[in-house]
This record gives sequence, C-alpha cells and structure tokens, in this order.
Amino acid sequence: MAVRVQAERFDTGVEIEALVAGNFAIGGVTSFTGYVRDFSTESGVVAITLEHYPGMTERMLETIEAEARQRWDLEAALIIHRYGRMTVGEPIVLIVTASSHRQAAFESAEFLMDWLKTKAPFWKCEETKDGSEHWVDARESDDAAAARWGR
Amino acid sequence: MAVRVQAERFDTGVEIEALVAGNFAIGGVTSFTGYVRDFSTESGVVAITLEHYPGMTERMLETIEAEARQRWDLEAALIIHRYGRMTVGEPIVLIVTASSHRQAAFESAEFLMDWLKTKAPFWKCEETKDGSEHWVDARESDDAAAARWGR
Amino acid sequence: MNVLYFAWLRAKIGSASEDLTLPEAVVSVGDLIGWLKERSPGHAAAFADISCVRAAINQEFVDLDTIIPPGAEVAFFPPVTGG
Amino acid sequence: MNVLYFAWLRAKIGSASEDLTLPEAVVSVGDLIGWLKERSPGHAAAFADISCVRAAINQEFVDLDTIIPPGAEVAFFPPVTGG
Repeated sequence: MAVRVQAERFDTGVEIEALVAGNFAIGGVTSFTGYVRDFSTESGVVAITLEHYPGMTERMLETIEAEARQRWDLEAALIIHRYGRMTVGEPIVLIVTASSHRQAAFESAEFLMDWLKTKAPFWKCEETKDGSEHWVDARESDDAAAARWGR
Repeated sequence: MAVRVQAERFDTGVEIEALVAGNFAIGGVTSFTGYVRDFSTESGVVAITLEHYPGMTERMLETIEAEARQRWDLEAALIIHRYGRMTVGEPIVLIVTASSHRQAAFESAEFLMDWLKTKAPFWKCEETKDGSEHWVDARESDDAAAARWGR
Repeated sequence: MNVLYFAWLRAKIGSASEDLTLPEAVVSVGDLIGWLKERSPGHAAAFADISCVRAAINQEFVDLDTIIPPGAEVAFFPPVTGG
Repeated sequence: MNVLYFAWLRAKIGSASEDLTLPEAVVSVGDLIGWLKERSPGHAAAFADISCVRAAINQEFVDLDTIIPPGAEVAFFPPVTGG
C-alpha cells in the first residue's frame, strides 16, 4: 500500500526512484503527473483549491489501489493526491505503477487516474483573477472514461 | 523534436522536469521507463547489449515522434533510447508525453512504446551467467500490441 | 451525531460540521436532509436541489433511503469533481 | 558502395561494414544477397535463411526486389527486437 493525501508538493522523479529502487523484477514503470494548467486566458482561473474528505479519501484510495493490484500484476504502485490551494504549474496528483510488463503498468495507471477523476472525494474550487471563487461541477467526459473499466 | 539515442544512463525525474518546466498549458504528463529486469532465475540472463543502426534509429524515432504529435494534441514529447551493454536494474528507454488532457498523454506514450518495441532498429543480445551470448528473436506479442495502432 | 459538510454545501451552511442530536422521527438520510433544511436559510439553500447532493455514512457512499445507524458520521457533499 | 551488417549478421560475417564495388549484374537487393553469399562461408551462413533477414537502403526499410540506387548505403539485419 502506498497512498498519500497531502498538502505538500511532491517530486515525480524522487517518488519513481524510491518506488523502483532495489526491485529488479520491474520491467516498466508508468507515471502520470497532473498539473494545474493555465486556464487564465479562457476563464481567468489563476488558482484552484481542492477540498477533500479526510479519512474517506485515504480509505477509498487504498481500496482502489488494492483493486488495481488485483486486476494487474503489479510490483509496486503509488498514489499521491494533494489538497489545498494550488497555483498554475503546480503538480496535483501522481500515479506510479510498476510491473514486469509494460501493458500492466500503462493500463493500471490509466485505470487509477480515471478513477481518481471521477470517484475520489475531492471538490475543486476555482479562483479567478478578480478574486472570485466558484465550485466546479462534475464532468461527464471523466465519467465516460471511468466507465470503460466497468465501475 | 526531442529524440535522443545514447549510451549514457538517464534520470526520469530530471527529464520530466526539464520537459514540463515553464509550459503552463500542460495538464498531464505520462512517463514510461523501461528497465532491464532480472531474468537470471528463469534464464540466467545477467546483462543485455542493444545494438542499433546509428542514423536510421534517430530518423525513425523523429518520424514516429512527429506522428504522435499529429495524432494527439501534445505540448511536449521526449524519447530517449539507450544502446550498448546494460545490467539488471538499469533504465533502457524513456517516453514522456505532455498534453493539456490526460487521455492524449496516456495514449501517445503507449503508442510510442508499442512502436519502439516492434519497429525501432534495435537488436538485443542477452548475456548469461556463464558468459555465453545469444541474439533475441522478435516477439509476436509486441507485434500484436503495435498492430492496435494500425501500423 | 456528527454531520459533515463539504465544498459548496459547507459554504452555504457556513460550517464544516455539526454535532447534532436527532429526533426519533429522523431515521433515514432523506429524513435527516428534511430535518436539516429547517435549521437555517443556509441549510435550506444547501439542500434546495437534492439531485446535486451526495451522502456518505461512516465514509461510505449511501443513498437517501439508507437508515442512519447509531453514532454514525454522516457527510453531505456535491458530486465529486476530482483532481 | 557501403554495405552494413547488424546483430547476428554482423557476427556471422565478422565485419560491421564493407566497401564494395558491385558487378553490373547486381541490380536489386536480392541480387546483392546472392552475390554476397559467394564471398565467404560467413556470408553464406548469414544469408542462409533469407526469411530472417531484413534490409534497408539509405536508412529506409526495403524488400528484396528493390533496385539499389548508385552510391546507396545498404544495410542487412535481423527483424528488430526492440528495447
């Protein structure tokens, strides 16, 4: 089990290194890092705040990580999800999956990201240049991505 | 264009960092790192040597990277492939793709890896504990993975 | 019993949690929502459109018909919007 | 004309490249293979099973019927085995 819900920034390279170190059964590692991108020209958004349900988030992340390990033959897996206020360019979420075979690493990483985007108890509040804030609605395209996995 | 064919080791984290830095249109980055795994208990393999066709390799990698950029809306892409002798635990290949949307980052990374495994002019020679060497035959499962992309 | 609110439900109600003693008539999650709506205009606003409200009991998603067990932690929040 | 060999073709032939002047009768890649096979037992061994041999001209994959242009770089290698 490697699940972390934290306010602090993380370093993708350091996390991959730590996960892989010393495990010589690993043939391939997939990582996905999600960033706050610059929406400001479209929408004026300059920062987001992620609120979550402490306790429930960790439980759900541990459950989905265990399910990924059951579906794919993984040597290691890591989920880091941040909460709190983040500005443009900051990393929000990291998935790392390691397997002896690349297909398992790719598919499980994509599965975990689709799940995080649709099922994890995070709520996003956007902050615009003029200082106003609004809560973001759930997106249907993400639900469709998650539905591919039959969940 | 970011394609490198090199004998030297690389650092996944450093490469991701350099690729993403300053580009605030990036919403998601997928990386795949392939490692020499420990086959020694099954087959006695302790090291591999990758031979390639200098010049042709770079040209082909640049072509496929351009094709990935055409198929998906990518903000950045990087392919690093090593050649020469590598022992267990060493990284062989790195793919990094960055896009405003995670689906494009995932799919293009998988596309590039499937292609590298089947089409790039690399030949693998395995070295066993007793010092003997043998050239590896092409694998059908990799061809099947590449065929998904209609190439 | 502890009731938690997240995101715009929290903002509308003006509080992240409330420690409440439920009347006996409040049995299900739906009952609880009906009762909470009477507490303040903020509560009424938060629960005005029930199709935008999700609930959990003891950190598991539940629906409106679910019976609230004694000592439960009940949470209300909008549909999740991910990271 | 420069001919390159990779992987076990190189190993069997004992050389990574040869600078050769082709006779006029050698027009296609297939002709070249037939002519190379006569050069040594190593060449003969390398090209014994043509189904395991792939070719490129000026760094592009070609098949056996392809005509070799003047001054071309021709390469022979096994099916690629990836990284």
